[in-house]
Amino acid sequence: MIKGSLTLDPKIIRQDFPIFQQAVAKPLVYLDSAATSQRPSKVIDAEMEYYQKYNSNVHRGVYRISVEATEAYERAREKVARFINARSPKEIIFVRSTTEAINLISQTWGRTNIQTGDNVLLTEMEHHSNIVPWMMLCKEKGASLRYLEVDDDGFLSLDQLDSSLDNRSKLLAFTHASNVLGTINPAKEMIRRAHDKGALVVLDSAQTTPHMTTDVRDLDCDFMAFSGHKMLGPTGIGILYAREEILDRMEPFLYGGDMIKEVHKDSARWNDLPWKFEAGTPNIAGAIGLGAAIDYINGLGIDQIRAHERAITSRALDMVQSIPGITVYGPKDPDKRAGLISFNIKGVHAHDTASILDTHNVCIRAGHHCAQPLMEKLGVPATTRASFYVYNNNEDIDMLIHGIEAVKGVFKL
Amino acid sequence: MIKGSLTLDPKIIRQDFPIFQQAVAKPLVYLDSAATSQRPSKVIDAEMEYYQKYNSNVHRGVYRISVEATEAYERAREKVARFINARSPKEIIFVRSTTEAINLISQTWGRTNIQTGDNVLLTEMEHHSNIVPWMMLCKEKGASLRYLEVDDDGFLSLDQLDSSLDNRSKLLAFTHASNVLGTINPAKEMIRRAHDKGALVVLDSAQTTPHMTTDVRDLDCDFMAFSGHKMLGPTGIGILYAREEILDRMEPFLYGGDMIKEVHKDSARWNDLPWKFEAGTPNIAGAIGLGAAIDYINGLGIDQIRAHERAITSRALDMVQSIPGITVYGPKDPDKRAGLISFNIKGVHAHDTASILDTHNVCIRAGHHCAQPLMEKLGVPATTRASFYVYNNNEDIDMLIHGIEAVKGVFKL
Amino acid sequence: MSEDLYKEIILDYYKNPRNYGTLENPDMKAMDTNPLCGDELEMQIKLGESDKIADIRFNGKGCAISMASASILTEMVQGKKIEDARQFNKEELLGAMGTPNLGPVRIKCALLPLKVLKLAIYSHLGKVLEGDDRNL
Amino acid sequence: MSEDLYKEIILDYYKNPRNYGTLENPDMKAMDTNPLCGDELEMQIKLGESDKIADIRFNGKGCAISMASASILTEMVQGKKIEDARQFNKEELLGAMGTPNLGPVRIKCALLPLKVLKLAIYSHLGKVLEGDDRNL
Ligand SMILES: Cc1ncc(COP(=O)(O)O)c(C=O)c1O
Ligand SMILES: Cc1ncc(COP(=O)(O)O)c(C=O)c1O
Repeated sequence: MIKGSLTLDPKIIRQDFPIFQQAVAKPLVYLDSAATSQRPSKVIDAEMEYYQKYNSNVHRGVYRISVEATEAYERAREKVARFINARSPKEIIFVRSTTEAINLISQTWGRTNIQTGDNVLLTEMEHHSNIVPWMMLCKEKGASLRYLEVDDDGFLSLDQLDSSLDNRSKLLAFTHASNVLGTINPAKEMIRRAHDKGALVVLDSAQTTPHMTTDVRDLDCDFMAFSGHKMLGPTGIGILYAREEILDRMEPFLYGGDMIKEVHKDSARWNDLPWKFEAGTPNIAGAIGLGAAIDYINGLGIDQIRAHERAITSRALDMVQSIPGITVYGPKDPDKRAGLISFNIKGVHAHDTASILDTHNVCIRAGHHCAQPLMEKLGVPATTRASFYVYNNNEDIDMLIHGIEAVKGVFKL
Repeated sequence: MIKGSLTLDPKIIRQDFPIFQQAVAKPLVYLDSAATSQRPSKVIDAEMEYYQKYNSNVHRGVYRISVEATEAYERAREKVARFINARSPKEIIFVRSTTEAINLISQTWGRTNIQTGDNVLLTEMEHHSNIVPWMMLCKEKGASLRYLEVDDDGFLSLDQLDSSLDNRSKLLAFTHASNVLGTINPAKEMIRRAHDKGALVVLDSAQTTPHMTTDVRDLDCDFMAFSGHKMLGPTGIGILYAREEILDRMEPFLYGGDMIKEVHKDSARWNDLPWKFEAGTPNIAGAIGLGAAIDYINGLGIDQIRAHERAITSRALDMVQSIPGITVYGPKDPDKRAGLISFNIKGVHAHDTASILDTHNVCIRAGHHCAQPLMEKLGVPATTRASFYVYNNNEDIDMLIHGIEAVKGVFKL
Repeated sequence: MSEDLYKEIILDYYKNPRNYGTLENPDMKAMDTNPLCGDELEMQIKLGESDKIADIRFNGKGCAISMASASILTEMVQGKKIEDARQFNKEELLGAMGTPNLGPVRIKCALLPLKVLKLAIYSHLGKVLEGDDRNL
Repeated sequence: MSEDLYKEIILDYYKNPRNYGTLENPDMKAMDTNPLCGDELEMQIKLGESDKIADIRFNGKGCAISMASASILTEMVQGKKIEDARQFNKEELLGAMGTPNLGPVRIKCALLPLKVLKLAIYSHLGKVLEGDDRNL
């Protein structure tokens, strides 16, 4: 591939995203897809179609539009199952977000399976969503929390993984890709090693499922969590994947309508999978929208998306690093990183960088990115982060570079 | 008011709801708003506008569209607070649904405050969402569950309330209106009596907040739960209200991003209210849509909505009851019931009734309505239920009656 | 779904159920609920020579679809070897009822009797539902 | 928000913070974090005669807005009675910074120093934040 040429044509892709079609003085340079992505018309239309044509509750309705809603909702589940190569749609639980999915695991499987003296292994690059639930579980149970270190290049050590796991290690929970460093972790290999030591594995794929092939059977993870809103889908919908035999043995998380088979005054019997874990009216429109997002991604091709982002990231890395006074965090090799770059300008706080970039219509995130332990490790209070998706193009990177120069100008650097 | 004349004009109101504007052979007779309501264009448009114009994550973004999203999200919270007359938006927690709200209470406040030997008082007319969480909590804690009985007319007895509460009664949890019988419970009086005995109160207002004035300060409830999707809002968004001093003392429910102030490797500090209870990316579009639903309801006037539904219900009650072979459940006085009617046709199972009504495009619910203990009390496996909202009109009732006659025809009754 | 879901055959079986009732000392039995409506259905079976279904009864409460389905199913498997009954598939049942297009909700009513029959047989064989039967 | 958020005054205070540092044996102090970015800020105060603020210092890490705000705030309350400092309102501070329209996110950076100051004073008085101060 010629340097600078892109696999997908963002000019065409951007036409699918209404936000880029707004008439505004300056074009929107959206570089914050790791926080939340934009949504294509197909996703918005799928939600609208539900609201306008067959709006009704699912599962219990006998009438036509309710049957349609039920079918659309369950079809979305099947799309998710196929997208991550699950064995069955029963392994797909609709939740609100990655965060809810991980809390569900810790509060059900965790409460039952983690005992005093056990340990849970995390890494220093986890998002708060994959730290605090385990911290609180370990506190409640008298178990201990261990962290795999991140080295200076932003990588985890497999040797340290082996030496950290012992016969009281019940769980390894880690992110497939760091939302700060971009590091793509060797998930399959890490999972294999954890299984060798008898630990189960929670994979936080919030930053990878939207951007590259995720195959739960090949990865062999026991649990996986990701969010619809980071993969072109609506807000308020996320996925917990778990192996069926684990879900079968797990206690429910929330109790109420739809998750039961029978309720009497002093006893209840749970519904079959996956509904046992979906109490109350779910986010029906959200699930249907997520199904449409997956169709859209499949239409482009997830490998094409990864190749596109790799090209953008590679170019951005080169250009950002060549600016004097800039520190870039994480791996230097674009093959080893997801489509995002965290950096700091010497003498300028991340927030100020983001504020000034905003005056150039460049949307970039500043802060701790919900990864404060990693910030402590890096020795900075915050970083600025640019993150990419299918709709980003070379001009976006040019605007970023231009904006960084403007920041240096304001601060007279 | 002249019998049969309506306070609001459904012909005009229906124009606001796209689903009634679809070109279909037979008009949609939607009589299942107690399960989920239809959504007006204003709500759908508010969600679309977010997705199309300022789609981004909330709270942590420095750039313009993220600031807009944050403001819109927090403005929605203020609208909810004003709508139920909360003291402050801090008392409004966005959750997925009534079900999640009640589970949140039971798993945080409940786990801390219910001890062995305590009791929790429910009523026989509760929805599974307001039974099973308490059943499981009581089982976990060695506490007992008590049920206030429903009498033959569908009412609770205040005397029995007094005699059921003792000094180990920590909580009364009940529904403001039954989703099966329609009974509107005297919530303010019940709350006063529970408080007199030292119990806190959870009010399930899923069936009332959409339809009549709800004033948490006047009611003086400690907790309240309701769902956006039953009040013209999107799916996937619901509300937990609780008094600020209670929320202040409560442990968080889910852990992760946004609900923290600080995270270190082995400790964390929680964020201020209300965010302490909102871990992870929330349903941003859903909250904004709910805000628009409240605007729409305020535009019509909640008292007008109640009057309209009362008129429809009164007419429907008269007409349904006059059909031979029909049993109607719940209070006979339309002033004492919400806008819904449950009934059975002698010799016909509720499901069959609903299926045949469906062939006439009449959408009606059949089943246990997630209230199996009440079904046991009524001695029926299921009922059919017609429920009403602002967009229903007299013709809808006529179609219902016509459909019931058709059912009797099919079954040769 | 249309009104002719309620064909004569369904209505006839609903009003005059065959094999409704209970057996004394059945060799197999099982019960399950339709979570949609709370309907309960039980099946009881007595085995005869060479593992054939000698007698079969169902009881419970339900809609016309599930009651007719239970009646029809019991008639169809009566006299069958239990292995053949275990392999009985839903298409056959729906065909016999004359209702191939029930839709995803009402089909659960029609298939509940088949699920309960299979539960009885599998548990008699000391097994749990497998293959397509897991999705009934 | 526009680039001239970063007026000379902000940049000057950011690059040359006044009253940055710590005090020995302060009479009051408090610390808080901005959850948006994790920035921490501490304020320390020494009281002089008739309950006036004799000396005030802040420390921590933060953006230009919060650092400038802290500097400006300490200058403004120096010499004030603690009751007057308790009543000091955000409009005054934002006015002095010349940045009335910060937007809801960046305003938290500007107001963090004021919140920390109030936390110090209220806890010195044995109270918790009340009224508008609870929403800082
Ligand atoms: C009285 C009552 N409580 C709770 C619920 C549960 O609401 P949701 O499914 O939105 O959680 C319902 C709705 O079915 C209801 O009618
Ligand atoms: C690696 C990682 N895990 C978890 C999350 C949390 O996702 P959500 O806010 O959708 O729950 C994020 C998103 O910020 C993330 O980047």
